[in-house]
Amino acid sequence: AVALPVMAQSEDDTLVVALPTFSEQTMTPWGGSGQRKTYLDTVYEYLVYLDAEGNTEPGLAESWTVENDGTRWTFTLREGVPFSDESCGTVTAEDVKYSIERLIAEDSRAGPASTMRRIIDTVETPDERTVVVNLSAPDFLLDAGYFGEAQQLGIVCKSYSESQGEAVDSAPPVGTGAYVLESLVDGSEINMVRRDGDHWRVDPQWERISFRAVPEEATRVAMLRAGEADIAPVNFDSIAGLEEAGIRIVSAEKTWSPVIRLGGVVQSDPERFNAELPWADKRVRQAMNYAIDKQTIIDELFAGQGTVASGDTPVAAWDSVPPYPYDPDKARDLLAEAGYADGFDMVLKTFTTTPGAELPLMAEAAALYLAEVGINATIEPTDWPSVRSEWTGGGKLDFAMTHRGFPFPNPENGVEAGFSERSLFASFTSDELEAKLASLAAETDRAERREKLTDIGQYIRDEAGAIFMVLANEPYGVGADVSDWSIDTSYVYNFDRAGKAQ
Amino acid sequence: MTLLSIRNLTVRLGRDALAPTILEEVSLDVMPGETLGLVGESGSGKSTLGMSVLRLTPPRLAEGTSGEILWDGRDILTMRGRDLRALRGAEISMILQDPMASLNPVFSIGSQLTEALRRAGRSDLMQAAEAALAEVRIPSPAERLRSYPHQMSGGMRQRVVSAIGLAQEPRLIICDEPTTALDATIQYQFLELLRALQGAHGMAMLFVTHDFGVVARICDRVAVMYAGRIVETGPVREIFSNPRHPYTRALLAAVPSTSTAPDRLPVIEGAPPSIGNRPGGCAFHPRCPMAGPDCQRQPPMERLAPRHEAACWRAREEAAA
Amino acid sequence: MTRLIMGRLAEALAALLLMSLAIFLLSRVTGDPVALLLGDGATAEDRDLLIAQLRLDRPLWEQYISFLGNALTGDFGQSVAAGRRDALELVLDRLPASLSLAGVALGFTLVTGIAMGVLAAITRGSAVDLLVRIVALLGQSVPAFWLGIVLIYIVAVQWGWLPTSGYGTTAHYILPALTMGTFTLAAVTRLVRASMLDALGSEYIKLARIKGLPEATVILKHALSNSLIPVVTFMGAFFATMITGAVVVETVFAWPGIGRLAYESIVSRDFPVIQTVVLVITASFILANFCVDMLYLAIDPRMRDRG
Amino acid sequence: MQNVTFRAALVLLALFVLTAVFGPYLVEHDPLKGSLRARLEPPLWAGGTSEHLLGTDRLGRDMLARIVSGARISLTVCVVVIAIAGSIGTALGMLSGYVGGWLDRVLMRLVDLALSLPVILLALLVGAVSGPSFGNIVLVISLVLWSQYARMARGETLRVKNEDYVDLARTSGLGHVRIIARHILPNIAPALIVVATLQVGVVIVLEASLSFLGVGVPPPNPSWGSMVADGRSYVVTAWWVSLFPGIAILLVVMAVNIVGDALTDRINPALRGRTA
Amino acid sequence: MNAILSTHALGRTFRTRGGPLHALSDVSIDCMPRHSLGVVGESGCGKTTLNRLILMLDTPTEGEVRFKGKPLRMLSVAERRAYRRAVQPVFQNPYSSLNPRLRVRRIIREPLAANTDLSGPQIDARVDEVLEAVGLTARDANRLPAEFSGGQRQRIAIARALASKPELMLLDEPVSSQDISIRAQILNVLTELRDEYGLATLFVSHDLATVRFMCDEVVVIYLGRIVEHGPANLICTAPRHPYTQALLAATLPADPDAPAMAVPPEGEIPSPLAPPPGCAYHTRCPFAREICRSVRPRAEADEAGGAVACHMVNQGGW
Ligand SMILES: Nc1ncnc2c1ncn2[C@@H]1O[C@H](COP(=O)(O)OP(=O)(O)OP(=O)(O)O)[C@@H](O)[C@H]1O
Ligand SMILES: Nc1ncnc2c1ncn2[C@@H]1O[C@H](COP(=O)(O)OP(=O)(O)OP(=O)(O)O)[C@@H](O)[C@H]1O
Ligand SMILES: [Mg+2]
Ligand SMILES: [Mg+2]
Repeated sequence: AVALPVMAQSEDDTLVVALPTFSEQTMTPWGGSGQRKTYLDTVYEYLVYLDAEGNTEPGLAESWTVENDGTRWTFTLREGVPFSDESCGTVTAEDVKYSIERLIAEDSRAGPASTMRRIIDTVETPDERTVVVNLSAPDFLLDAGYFGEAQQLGIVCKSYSESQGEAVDSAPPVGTGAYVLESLVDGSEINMVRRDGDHWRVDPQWERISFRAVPEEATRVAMLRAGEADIAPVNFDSIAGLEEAGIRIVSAEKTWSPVIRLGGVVQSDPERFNAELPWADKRVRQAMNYAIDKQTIIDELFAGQGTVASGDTPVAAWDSVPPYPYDPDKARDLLAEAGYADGFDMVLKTFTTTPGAELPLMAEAAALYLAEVGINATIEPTDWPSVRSEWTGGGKLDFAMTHRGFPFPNPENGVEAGFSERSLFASFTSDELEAKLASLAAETDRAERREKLTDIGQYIRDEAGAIFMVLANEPYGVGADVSDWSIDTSYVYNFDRAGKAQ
Repeated sequence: MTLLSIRNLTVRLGRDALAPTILEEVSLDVMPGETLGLVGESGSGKSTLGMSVLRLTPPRLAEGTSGEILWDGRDILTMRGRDLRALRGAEISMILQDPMASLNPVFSIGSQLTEALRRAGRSDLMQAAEAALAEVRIPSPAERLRSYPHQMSGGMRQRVVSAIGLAQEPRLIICDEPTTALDATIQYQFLELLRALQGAHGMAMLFVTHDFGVVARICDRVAVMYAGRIVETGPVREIFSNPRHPYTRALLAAVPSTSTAPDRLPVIEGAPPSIGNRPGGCAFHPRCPMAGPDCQRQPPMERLAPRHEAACWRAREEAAA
Repeated sequence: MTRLIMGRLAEALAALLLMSLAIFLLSRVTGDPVALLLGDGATAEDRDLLIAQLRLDRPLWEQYISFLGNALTGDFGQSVAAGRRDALELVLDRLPASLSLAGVALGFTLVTGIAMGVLAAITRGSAVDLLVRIVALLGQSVPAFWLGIVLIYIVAVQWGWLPTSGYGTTAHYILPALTMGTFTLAAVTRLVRASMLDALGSEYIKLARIKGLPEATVILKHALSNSLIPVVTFMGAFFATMITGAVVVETVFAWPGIGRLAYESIVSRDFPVIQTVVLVITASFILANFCVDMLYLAIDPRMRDRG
Repeated sequence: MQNVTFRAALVLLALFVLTAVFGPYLVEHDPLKGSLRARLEPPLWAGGTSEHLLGTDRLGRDMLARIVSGARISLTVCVVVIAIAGSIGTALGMLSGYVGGWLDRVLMRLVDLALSLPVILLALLVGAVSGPSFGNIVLVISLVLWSQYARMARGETLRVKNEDYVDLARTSGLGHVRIIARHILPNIAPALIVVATLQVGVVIVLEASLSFLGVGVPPPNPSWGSMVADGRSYVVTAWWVSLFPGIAILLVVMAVNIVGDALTDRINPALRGRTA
Repeated sequence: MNAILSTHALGRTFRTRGGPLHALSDVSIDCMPRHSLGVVGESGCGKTTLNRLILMLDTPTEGEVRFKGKPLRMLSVAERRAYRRAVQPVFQNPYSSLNPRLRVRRIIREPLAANTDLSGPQIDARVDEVLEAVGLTARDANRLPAEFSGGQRQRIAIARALASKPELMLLDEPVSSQDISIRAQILNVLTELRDEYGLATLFVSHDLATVRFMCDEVVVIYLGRIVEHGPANLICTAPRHPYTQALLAATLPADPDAPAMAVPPEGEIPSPLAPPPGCAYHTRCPFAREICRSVRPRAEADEAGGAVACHMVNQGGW
């Protein structure tokens, strides 16, 4: 805990961002999930940035190269980027090495920690400005992926972090970003203030950014309407009303993928394959995909902000895979073929996450459509930890769940997480798919890899590895005081680049 | 010269003219310095009469009250806030039946007593309070001022209540069965105390009771009530030696005594009527051994002797019999 | 007096122990935080590693005993979710916000409830009485979250009089306290009205009137002082309702209190924090009840002479 | 005045019960079926169609049908909770008051503890254990409410126990069970009925709060509480989604309270205000 | 002739917050067949406690109660049933002694069903019989207590006691809550029934006059102890214990010309928690001497068949 907030002090200069949660409310990149990037990104910076099209741009790393079939990366650091704490000086290779090693340490709570731990072999610092990362498996996308702006490898000051010891997670963060922590109220407010002097990367227009934790969406919407918040994530159903009230909606495009995952179909693992389930039959899975009018769901529940999905995570390589059309008759035929002409009963578990408040609603909507073809889905609301531990606990699952598909920094890792037998989170595999994945992992040619990835996407789609629903946007309400602000891709919030209306 | 004069006091359960009556056409005079006993069985309206004089009846009964209650020629029933407050405590005071309930449990005796004394314009409140307690013969009064009601016995509390009642030296004190809750020996002491205090202050007393022994002990005059009406009034000796209303007579006979032990007590058959289904005419006639057809009509109050009145068609016959 | 306090203390300990056991067991069977902390794409090895780190691999009773032992030394463990922060510190950081809100809400409820109760009692049977009771009932029939949101929209958004949410200035207290207090308002009003009616019909009020005291003194001093005794009896329960309502109200108004912390820690299965929060809440109830007892002694002389 | 309100309240309650029992047969729409194309349609007088008199909810389900079938669910929750909490609380309270001594002290401490349970947290935990289900809600709410019956039953038992007819029954050699069944229970029942009446509102509102936190009556079954909770995001844009079930709750709670108060006045004025 | 019921040095001490409370000490009385014994004393002197001990609603801390010579705690199950039939109480408050939820028939049946082997129709017949005996009608059996006045309720209570054909009726202030006119009716009913059924009665009251009317013999209790005991007419005309005298003086006759009694009562009744040593009455007794403050007087029987526990009387002191 730092000092109390300086309330209402020149609100005009403060960009107020109302967030559903501060997640763990810790201040180190490794201290928790990527959801904290909302506020941490104003403090920490990354080696590599992305432009609006998703192309890489130099960040704290001025340049970088990849060698050895994608297993050896060399980063050359920008010179003279100062940390916010004077004692830390400027960013050195040691700081970067420390940041990487800390992020993949065993006690790291960062989302990608385990995957990164598996692929990163050693980190070397031949000189002050050079960092060499040796991988144990090829990764051609490390720059845009795990080391990039959309992920959690924020660069910290080694000496400062070490001096703080265990307390570093809650100590004021020291990074190279344009803002520093000014004050915070536990669980309620995190206030950042602009650093003195010019910043090498951005030119922040707001003197302060105040993050407020506001779990209730209706309250966030009220804050936007009352002008108390400048930016806040909102539900799709609030969009129309907000726009009417003159609030702009800015969306992160196709950043998440609401989906219905089917349990018990990790076919290559006898422990996790439940052959008794109706949907152990591919035709049933396909029927379920045909049965749901996803476009209507998008139009009505997602305010049109999304497209029908053909996969269960947002992967660019799968854009070419055609989604299932809405065809209830075909669904009935397939069900009949599979011996379920009279349908069957199933349990559909659902929960809300932040963001992802629409999942239960989507589940109910899906159930309405499934009922039309005779499938009687009982909705069981629960919470994320419960389903998640049930899902990862292994065993023959016999239910389906709504899920929020995340964009992975490296789509290949994403595919592995969802569809490889090795992953605890796997929802579907088959021996054929395992073989395809193995061939992908062994492939060292960039173009070939992309080809194989697309092929995997097509395979999962044809096998109906899940009930693919939506590739959805993530809408934010933006008040009139903010001139230009955009989210390029998921997890890149750009609050330090928010413009200020005159 | 009467102190208090009640004229045709009728109290109904509410404004409605058809509502049941608790008191009907009650007329009563209290002379300065005298003790008037008001006897009657439970529910006959004694308390309602006492409360009406101080305008302490609950709103529903207050709405249904008519008649006059004259005090110094002014009608108490038409008095408003300030006048009423000036009347209460200072002119007319009252001692209630239940010594356990009539003191506020959360304030000390001293504070409850001084409240009354302050109104009497006393400045030396503590000394005055002490003196007031001493007057009602409470031992070590100074310490007692700090006590709370629950720390005292029933008899002591009743004495505190009388000290409060007397604090402003009223000219009339109404006692509503102040001894019913007390033990025999304590009741005896309290009655003696009241008599002494009355003598010392020269005030009049309206003493409500259902105990003829008490009446005999302390009253100068008696009014007997039955079913909301006064059926007989007279000097205490007259009433005891020569009761004229059959009800009075029956009541007196029904009281057991320590001096004789008859095999059977003379009884009045039946029970007093509950309010709301009182018989028409003389309310006592269904239980009366002497009732005749004329008893269907309400008998007027009739003077039988200079200060003796009764409301009975047979009152004179009876005297002859 | 000392006996009373010792007795209370023993009861408090027993209650805390019981509560800790209940919460411990209940929280352990709800799944563990591991699944939540594991990154996507984690493997079985990653999971085992984490379980060992969090010492969730040891038998339940052993976990409980060590929790108890540590708790005795003031160590309630570290938050699993919030970056190894000291659980007790985390909870205590949030406690003042909750207590002050509950305090303000309680104050609001008591003041309004007592005023309304007295008003209803002295105008018994009238339209005012009916109105007061209906207004009080309204509060009891509206779910707090809904009332909160509606209040935010009307008072903060439409009229712009108060901030929608958040914590900091006096103005921030008004809407949440109103929302929180409205539910118990009916109970207080009802209670005060009833006990006021009892008091007004009592003999000591008659005596007060017989003394010729002004009506205001009769009502505000003699009747009210007695009517407050039952209110004091129920105050502990009111406080409990408030703190319980905190989960909802704090969520709606983005109030950084323990109610929300508790909710969040349950959602993230942050065992040490859940345990600490519940114990702290229970302890504060016990403390509140103790204060109520003391208040009782102060207000009702009859109690002072017992035991 | 009092009488008019009392009668109105009774009529309202009767309507509530009738709706709960027969309502679902009277409305034409299925409360569980909707059409996404017809979602959030306003009520008839606010620009909607006669198809959906009170409009539709966020999945295009008919509000009227949902409110009507919600009556049944809310009533069932109330009845079951009150039956469970009532019988447990009454049994323990009677035992406590009748036996007295240390058992009384222990049980009453337990009641105090139950009163200071952070109910909602417990509900969340229980909800997290096994997911929100009808059973869980009933369990959790009962867990909170039994203590009120226990308190009332104990107090009343103490009162009745001191009545002479109980002593008389003992002098006749009646066993404890018979005394409790014949002399105590019938005489404490009115007070408990009053508590039960007044708790109807508490149960409905509590269930709503649990729905808000995601552990209420599970969808798609409508309870009034969960409908209000669902509608909270539409307070401005589609007010009817939460307002109508809210009004339904309001009317019922108001009615039961008025009836409860009147019952108290009739049965035992000394209990006035000491309940719920 | 043997006593139906007798108490032997009966005592009951309550443990209270304020310390031991001696509600009743060393009380020995005999209830002989067809005989009526009165117990008088002021509030809190232990009258009800005595009643409850006899009714087995409470257990004595000293001494014992005997039924036809046999201590109550030694009674067999059958004897206990017989005892419960033989000894029947009527309590003071007719409102509290009838269960408001039961019809009169059920109320009266209760002791019969529990303690006799009568069949259903026999019981019903008995109910009608006793109702008529107390001046009610068989029709009243199907009504609820709320439909009756206080006096009628007390009659129902008496009918209930009468139903099992008792030998002894325990009457705990059965008329003190009644109005004068009703009081006389009940007293008459009781005396009539007593004579008709040959009942023994133990009549507890705070009013000497009522006791005089009802009883042959009177026991006077002060602070839990018997102070005087003797024939009713003697106690009420020539009391010897100063307390009895004070009590008599305080029992005001309905006669304005009656002379004031010689020994008016003084002082407060001491708390039973801290009873005065020696003779408990010495704090209020105008004749108290040194010995009264330290030595507790023993009751000594006299020629009139009574006994007085007073040093002064027994030593012919005054
Ligand atoms: N506020 C009231 N509402 C209805 N009835 C009332 C009210 N006050 C008194 N009564 C009725 O009026 C009658 C007379 O009552 P009151 O108290 O004056 O009698 P009482 O002679 O004092 O009786 P007691 O000797 O029992 O004190 C009773 O039947 C009583 O029930
Ligand atoms: N259960 C009990 N616990 C403690 N003290 C008791 C208990 N029952 C009676 N007492 C005390 O014992 C004493 C005798 O009480 P008891 O009821 O026998 O008196 P009583 O003569 O019947 O009085 P009353 O005329 O008021 O009915 C009183 O001081 C009373 O307070
Ligand atoms: Mg009276
Ligand atoms: Mg008694």
